[in-house]
Amino acid sequence: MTPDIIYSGAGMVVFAMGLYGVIASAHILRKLVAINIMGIGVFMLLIATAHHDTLIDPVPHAMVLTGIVVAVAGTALCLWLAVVIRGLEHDAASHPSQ
Amino acid sequence: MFREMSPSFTDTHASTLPRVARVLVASVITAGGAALLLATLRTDKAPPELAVLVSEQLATSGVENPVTAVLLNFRSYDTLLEIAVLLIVAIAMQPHASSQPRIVAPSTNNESATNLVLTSLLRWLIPLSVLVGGYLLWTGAYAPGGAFQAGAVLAAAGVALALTERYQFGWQSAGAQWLISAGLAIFIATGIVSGMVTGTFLQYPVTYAATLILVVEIAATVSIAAILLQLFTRLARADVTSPHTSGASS
Amino acid sequence: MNNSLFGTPLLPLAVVIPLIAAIVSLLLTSPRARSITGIGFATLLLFALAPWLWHTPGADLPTSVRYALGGWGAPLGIDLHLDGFATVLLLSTAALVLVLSIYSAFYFAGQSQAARFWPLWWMLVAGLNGVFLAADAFNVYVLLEIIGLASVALVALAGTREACTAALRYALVGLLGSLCYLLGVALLYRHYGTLDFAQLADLAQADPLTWAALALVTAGLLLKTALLPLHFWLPSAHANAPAPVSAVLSALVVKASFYLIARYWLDILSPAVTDLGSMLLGLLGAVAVIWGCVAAFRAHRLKLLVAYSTVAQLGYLFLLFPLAASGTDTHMALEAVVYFIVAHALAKAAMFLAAGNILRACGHDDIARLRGVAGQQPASLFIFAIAGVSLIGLPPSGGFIAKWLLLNTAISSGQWWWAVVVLCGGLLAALYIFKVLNLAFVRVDLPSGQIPQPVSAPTHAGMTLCAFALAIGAVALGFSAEWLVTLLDAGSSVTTFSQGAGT
Amino acid sequence: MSPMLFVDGLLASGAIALALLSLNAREVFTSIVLFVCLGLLATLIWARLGAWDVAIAEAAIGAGLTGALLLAARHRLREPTSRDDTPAARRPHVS
Repeated sequence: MTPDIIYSGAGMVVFAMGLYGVIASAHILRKLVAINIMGIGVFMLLIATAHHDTLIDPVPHAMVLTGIVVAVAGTALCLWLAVVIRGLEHDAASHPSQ
Repeated sequence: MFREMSPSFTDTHASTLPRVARVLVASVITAGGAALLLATLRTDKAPPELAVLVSEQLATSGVENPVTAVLLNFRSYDTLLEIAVLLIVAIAMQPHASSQPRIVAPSTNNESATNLVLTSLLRWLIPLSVLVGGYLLWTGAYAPGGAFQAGAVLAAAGVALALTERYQFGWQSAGAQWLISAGLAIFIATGIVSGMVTGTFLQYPVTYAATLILVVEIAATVSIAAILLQLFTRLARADVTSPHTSGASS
Repeated sequence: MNNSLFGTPLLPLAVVIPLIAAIVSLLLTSPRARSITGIGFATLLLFALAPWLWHTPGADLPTSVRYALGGWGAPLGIDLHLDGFATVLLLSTAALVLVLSIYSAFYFAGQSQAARFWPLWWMLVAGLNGVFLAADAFNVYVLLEIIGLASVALVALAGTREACTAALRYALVGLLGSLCYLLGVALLYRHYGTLDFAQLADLAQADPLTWAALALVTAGLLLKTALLPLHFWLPSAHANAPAPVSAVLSALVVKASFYLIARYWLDILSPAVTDLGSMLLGLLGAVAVIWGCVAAFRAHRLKLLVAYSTVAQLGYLFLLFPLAASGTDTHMALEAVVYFIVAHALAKAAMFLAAGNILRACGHDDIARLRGVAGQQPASLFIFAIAGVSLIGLPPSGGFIAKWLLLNTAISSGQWWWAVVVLCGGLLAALYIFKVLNLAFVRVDLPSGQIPQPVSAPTHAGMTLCAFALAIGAVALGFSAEWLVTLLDAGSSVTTFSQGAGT
Repeated sequence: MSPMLFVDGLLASGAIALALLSLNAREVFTSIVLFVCLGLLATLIWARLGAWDVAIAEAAIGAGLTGALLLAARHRLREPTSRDDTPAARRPHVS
């Protein structure tokens, strides 16, 4: 057992749980939390991959940094759309003639 | 199975999937995950050849932090595109109206409630986060830190500012457009100009690499901070287009 | 490195020009200036790429070209890679983007969405070109996010509740697909220690971890390509987007992820590909062809019909894998599929534009209420019919040649059952196309007062002209088969990555 | 078993437990808060594995900003009042 194996395994378990969460849960925020949990799982695998006994590989670190930023961008866009849809639904409810 | 995948907004724990489907999904994912786990743990990791290559070339990259070297020199194309991803979301979330006051900087809104504790805390917090952001940006060349971390810290300062409800941000103003696109624009310009000198897009001459990377990082930090702040204020409705403040600003 | 090759120094322009165009159109404040620069940049892109792409894969030059961004070279840096397959797709993208930009200039004239349309549009083009040139597994992840998020934002531009809901679902599916892809890439990096396609192609072997990585990469990309069981998000997203966006989504965006699947299965991880896997993909494709046609026939809205037709047409592309797996006919199968991609791109874009024109002129696109619409919209129906000819695969159109090539490959590789699928798909496509035409050309004998004509917005002649140009292009492709195949042949061998690895 | 390995096991199982709790939380709010906790735990793990750059970014963006965005969106999804954020162009404009 090395840190690499522990964290790689944990990362894949977290990814799988997140995947189930995305499919099974209905609420948009739950789906997005689950997607972000999947992301943490992938990042954990990458960071564990980067951890060698003698040295640390910076390339996966750069990949994870990019991944974190991309994930927050995607999350923000989804949340924004959800808020817009909610506003449109509200409008439709308050102005049924339209 | 997940034919619909239509998200709902109601605050329920219940899943829309029938129980049978959930069990099916769970068992498929468990089986797949187990196979994946087994395959991964039984295969050895590749030797870190790339890491060795990075440390060999680090001296010619212009920075001493290997992660910064990868992000802003060896694989700078990825980082350039990543800033484009942020910009896309910023554009998508922009208010569409064009008849808005042209303000970039936070504008005071005296009508709103003021929270004394928060306000006095901010007097310390804002300069501190600007300091930390600047430090992270500068230290990124030698130690952990860099444009993304610095941008995030600066954005956090803006978020704190927005939370007081004393300030609003006009994201549709021309100045804001320059602010959010500066990072990508300067990154591309640096790539083209250095490419004209060296003959390859994004190839920095070794002697100027440190300076060029710093220029790109400063521009990226500003844009990243502005974009992240915009994402938050648009979602939290702390910008000038929001209904409860538009009365005060017009 | 082949950097000294003719034309190669300009390779990054395919991505850089659209990115600059995005920034410029974001900073411009006048709507007119925005559309004029939009068309200008599209022209620039075509003229920057066309002349040298035309020649690069010539007989006297190597089959593929690499460009080391930043001067580092793979695996430390990121490379761009150009071969015949990529050339064909880049050229068709540039041509289509020019026509669609002109169309969009008319479509969004005087609308406030234009301020966000143009920057997002150019970001999308940058992502597409980037994917066609990509030679790095992680770089592809970032590009897929650019394409995905820009597409979502463009769909949401329509502003209706349906469009935003479709966009949200599209976004969730896109993020899910990207994460699956990223996990696959992480496994590949863990196993082989490189992200470069050429090196991966050299190192790849058939072992459990590579299979796992291939499965994850494929699953992620299939979600984005909308192959049958994973297609659930496509019809609503493509049908509710603004017309030029629908056109680009169906014509190019789904093809970008298909292109990557083809790359991974035929080049990069080909040692790990099993016959069973190829058969499975082909089978799903065949089911998609039939099911998509049935769903299109049953659709109530015109744009939804066109969107379901995309699900069906994407199915044909996946016949590539079983046909190529037979070994000897790999190249022939690829030729047929690339031809199919271009023919479908032109025809489907034309069809979406025609449907968009009808939607705009009539204020709705309810098929049942389009009775006799040909009387009011003869041009749009004519365009719809021409594009339909290519989709069905009637001679003399690009679609005909594409299906002819597919049939030939299926027969010569001894897998005649795929030929049956192709023929059935054509027949079924004829059903839904003629259903629309039949209804539209019906003479309406009602008094004119009873025909509902809520004309919501006039369609500019330029919009009709753009759609017409694309439809003509789809037919003309049937006469220029030689040219396209030469272009593809010259640069493409399906194993270009492994060949290029030594350089 | 070395003490470091014990810490690793604790951190990894903590991450799995937090992910499980977050996905199964009764309230959406709890789910988001637990997700932020998971992000902070991930920060510790990145630091433990020597990824200091990533740790800083995870704390600031992955946990902090994402959490703030999710909470802000939750607030707005509960009380939709805004007409102003609809991207529809035809909507008569008020300011």
